[in-house]
Amino acid sequence: MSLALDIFSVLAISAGAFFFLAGTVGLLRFPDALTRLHALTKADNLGLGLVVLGLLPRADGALGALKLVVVWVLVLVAAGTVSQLIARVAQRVGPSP
Amino acid sequence: MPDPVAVSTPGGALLVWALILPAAGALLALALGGRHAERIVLVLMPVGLGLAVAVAAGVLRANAVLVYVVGGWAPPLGLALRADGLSAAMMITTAVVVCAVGLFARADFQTPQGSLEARAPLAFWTLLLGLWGALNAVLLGDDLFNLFVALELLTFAAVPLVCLDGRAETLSAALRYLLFALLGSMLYLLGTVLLYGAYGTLDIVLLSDRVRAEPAAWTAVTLMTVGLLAKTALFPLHLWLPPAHAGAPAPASAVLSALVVKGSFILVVRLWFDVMPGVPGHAAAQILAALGAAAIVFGSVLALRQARLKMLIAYSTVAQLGYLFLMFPLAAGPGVAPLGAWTGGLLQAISHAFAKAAMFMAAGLIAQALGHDRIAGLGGIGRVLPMTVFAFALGGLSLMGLPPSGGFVAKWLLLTAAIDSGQWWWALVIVAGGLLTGGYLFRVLTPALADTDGHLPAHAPVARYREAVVLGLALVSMVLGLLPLASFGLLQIGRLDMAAVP
Amino acid sequence: MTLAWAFDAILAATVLAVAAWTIVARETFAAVVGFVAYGLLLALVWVRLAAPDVALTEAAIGGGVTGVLLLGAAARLRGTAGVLVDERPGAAMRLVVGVLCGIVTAALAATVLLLPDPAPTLAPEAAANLTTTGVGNPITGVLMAFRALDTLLEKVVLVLALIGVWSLAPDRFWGGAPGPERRAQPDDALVFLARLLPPVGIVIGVYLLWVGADEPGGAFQGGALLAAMWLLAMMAGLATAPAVSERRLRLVLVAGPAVFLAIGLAGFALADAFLAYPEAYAKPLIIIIEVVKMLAVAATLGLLVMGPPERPPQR
Amino acid sequence: MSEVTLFGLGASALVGIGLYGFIIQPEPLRRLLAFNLLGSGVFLLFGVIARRGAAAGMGGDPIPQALVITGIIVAFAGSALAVALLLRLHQADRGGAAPGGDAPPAGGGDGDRT
Repeated sequence: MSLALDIFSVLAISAGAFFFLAGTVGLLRFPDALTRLHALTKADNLGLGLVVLGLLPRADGALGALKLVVVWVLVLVAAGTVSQLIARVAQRVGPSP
Repeated sequence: MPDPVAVSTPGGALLVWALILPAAGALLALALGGRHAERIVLVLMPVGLGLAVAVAAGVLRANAVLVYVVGGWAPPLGLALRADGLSAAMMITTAVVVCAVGLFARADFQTPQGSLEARAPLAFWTLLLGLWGALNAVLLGDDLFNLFVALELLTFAAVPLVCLDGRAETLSAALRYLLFALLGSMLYLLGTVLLYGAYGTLDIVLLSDRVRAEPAAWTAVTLMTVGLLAKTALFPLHLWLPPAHAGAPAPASAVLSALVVKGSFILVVRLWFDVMPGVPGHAAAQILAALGAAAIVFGSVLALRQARLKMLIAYSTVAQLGYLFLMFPLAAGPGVAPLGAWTGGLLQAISHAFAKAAMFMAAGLIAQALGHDRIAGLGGIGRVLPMTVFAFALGGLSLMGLPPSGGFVAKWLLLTAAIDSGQWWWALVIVAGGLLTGGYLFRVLTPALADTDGHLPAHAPVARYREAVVLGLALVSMVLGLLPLASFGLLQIGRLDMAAVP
Repeated sequence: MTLAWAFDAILAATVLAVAAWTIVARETFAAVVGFVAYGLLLALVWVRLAAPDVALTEAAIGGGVTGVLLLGAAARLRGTAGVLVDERPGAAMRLVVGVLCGIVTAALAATVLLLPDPAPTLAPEAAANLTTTGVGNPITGVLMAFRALDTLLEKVVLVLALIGVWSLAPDRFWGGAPGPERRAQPDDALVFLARLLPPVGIVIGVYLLWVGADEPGGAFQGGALLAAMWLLAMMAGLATAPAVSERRLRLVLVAGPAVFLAIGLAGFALADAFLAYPEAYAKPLIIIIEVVKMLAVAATLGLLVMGPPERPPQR
Repeated sequence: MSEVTLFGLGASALVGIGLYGFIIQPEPLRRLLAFNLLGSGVFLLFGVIARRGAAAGMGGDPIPQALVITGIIVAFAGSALAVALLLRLHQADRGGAAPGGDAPPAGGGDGDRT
């Protein structure tokens, strides 16, 4: 049973890492601010979600798992708000490189 | 051998009150605000002076240090407060100068009738109390990190005083002063962490037994000394002092020049003589004294070329600070001459505090009377404000080191110590410094006392009691010279590097 | 062991890289953004050094509140002519300074390597005396009992720094409130965040304070969190900045050090030494001090970030 | 070498970088940034020495760790005062808010009544 959990954790975390990588590549390659923002927020949030998913079985008890999920939700909320704020500023300032 | 466990001596509680009262006063002044701040300072001044005298009496009577273990936890775990002869003498100096500045500044920083509370008065009185508490904490602290917090308290009380009038020049002077002070205290902290890493304690008394001449100690003393020199504005690191001290309001620049720079100087003395006697070695002491000599020459020459009175006095501070550092090569090691050099150096610090405070406040009165402080326009002020100019001259005598002033005794002790120990070049520096000081003081006094055949410069009235306060301070600096030499034995009590002297 | 060592090596290299980048970056605003990232990485280093309390403080104050302070300054100064800017030093000067800093680094590194092997430590003494303070967390024990004078002086430092910041205001604004007039029209996304986050932040802050007695946490970390939440609410226009001359605000600011001082002076009578706690009541007294301290620290940190008063007092 | 020494060397490098940045940078805000780097380097040294002193069942010597917490807050107070001074200097320099405006005549503090 624990072997299956370990494999699951490894898979989830590596998938998360892949999405982080995708987000970073998006940040570097995309032309202007808005698309970069899009790539960054989406990919990183998903990446973090997968990493958290992978860590859940290894967390010490239900409380640890709950803390991990709360961390993920807070990051989601913060990332969403901040990206909207930056997007609004980017629109006002105009498509800077 | 087991570490000596510090235990509170009978008079110890006095140290706590000397530390806590000004700080509590500052908090109360902020909470009550308005006119109360000024009244709190008036109430605390005599109490603080009484405490300082009581501590000095306790040290003299016991002929040993007063110690207070805070919270009952003995060092190395807990903190102790320690008052030796040096800190007792400097506490009295601090109390007298702060009381004089407090009386002097009542006319400048009064809450105007109409408003409930004004910015400058509340800030001045609260910061003055904070500054007094910080100075007592620097003098009484016995733990290197506690001294770091006290130094920061001193910096945060002193910097806003520089730019109280909100002009662009004073704001940039205050910012430069703050950046220098922050860099200085961080270098000091860097040295502290190395000492803790190598010896496992930060208590001065315990460290003086454990520190040996090894790389960790040398690196630590170098970093801490450079940091403290930045805060004391010794020659290469003095750039921030003149604009800051000249731009500040008169009572603030008096406290800054007389006391605030002395706080970090006292820590250099503690570091070199108490924490690690003999570790920095003779060569390092020569370098420090060479910087002092350069400060004397460089500061005096620049003072000669200043157009404004307050800038001249500020550069004079840079020069006079140089004398303090001549003490390091002369006062190290056993023998009678070093004892004289130790007393001379500290007496120079004390008499300079009184003289410089009197001169800055005199300059403030002159600037208020004439509306400007250009030296060229000082013609005939001697007739308008006779007491003030006389006080300025007395302060100048003390800085020049002419008998019977306190400055003379200090420079005489340094001079004899230099000759007895064969380091004659420091004697030359002292004499040359005296001449240069004379130069820039007579540059001020000759126009001031010139006979302008009758017509006096247009001037605003100046309160008589303020002139009396300035004259009183200058006289105290003179009276120091008349005290019998034996009475300076207080300064020798509790020195950790002198096993012989208890 | 090598995996942990590799992780630490990468972490240290990243921290140094970000630090170097904030120095050499051309544009100030970018450098400050880099500094905020540096602050969070540093919190990770503190976790690796087995110092969770310090990691919390570094993240909350070193990375967070200092980051907000510097970001605010960088934003305001963006595009304005530099003031008090010394001339950019030439290559020779930079080389000399570089060599000087290299020597300092080498001396420090040598000293770190030559530190005595049975490292002198006060941990056993602290552990032995911890029981009498009634507090489980050794760092809270050191801050509140063994070196209580340091903590008391440090809170007076905070109050004096605030007086210094307030004293920079022009005279006609004295008595008014810090921070600019009511925001034009804060973004609804920010308002949403400012409605959602503070309750969570306050709960976590109070938890940090309460758990600080026995587990990593404490009043400073909780206070910093509360200050962050207060700043967020004010940025979103949900809360208004208090006037400088408001009596209640002054009492909250002074309450932190004042209560600490009062209990310390009571130590004279009850426990034969200043800042000593009577044996049985040590923990409750420390908790009282910490609660009042947290409120004072939250108010002081928030006001330090908002700066001197910028609005005339409302009569 | 153990990872603690690794962080010790990293902290020494941070101090060097911070000092270099403080002396070289012409702009005061960048100097303040370098000062914070220098400060974090010094505190990291405290942390390394605390970690080396781990004993009696504690992850590290609590004394230096407590000193770091006090140091971070004092460094923050310094940065806050410096930032307030810098912003006020910009205002005064631009002649925005009249410097000191109708300040009570603070004695003969400033020289020429220009």
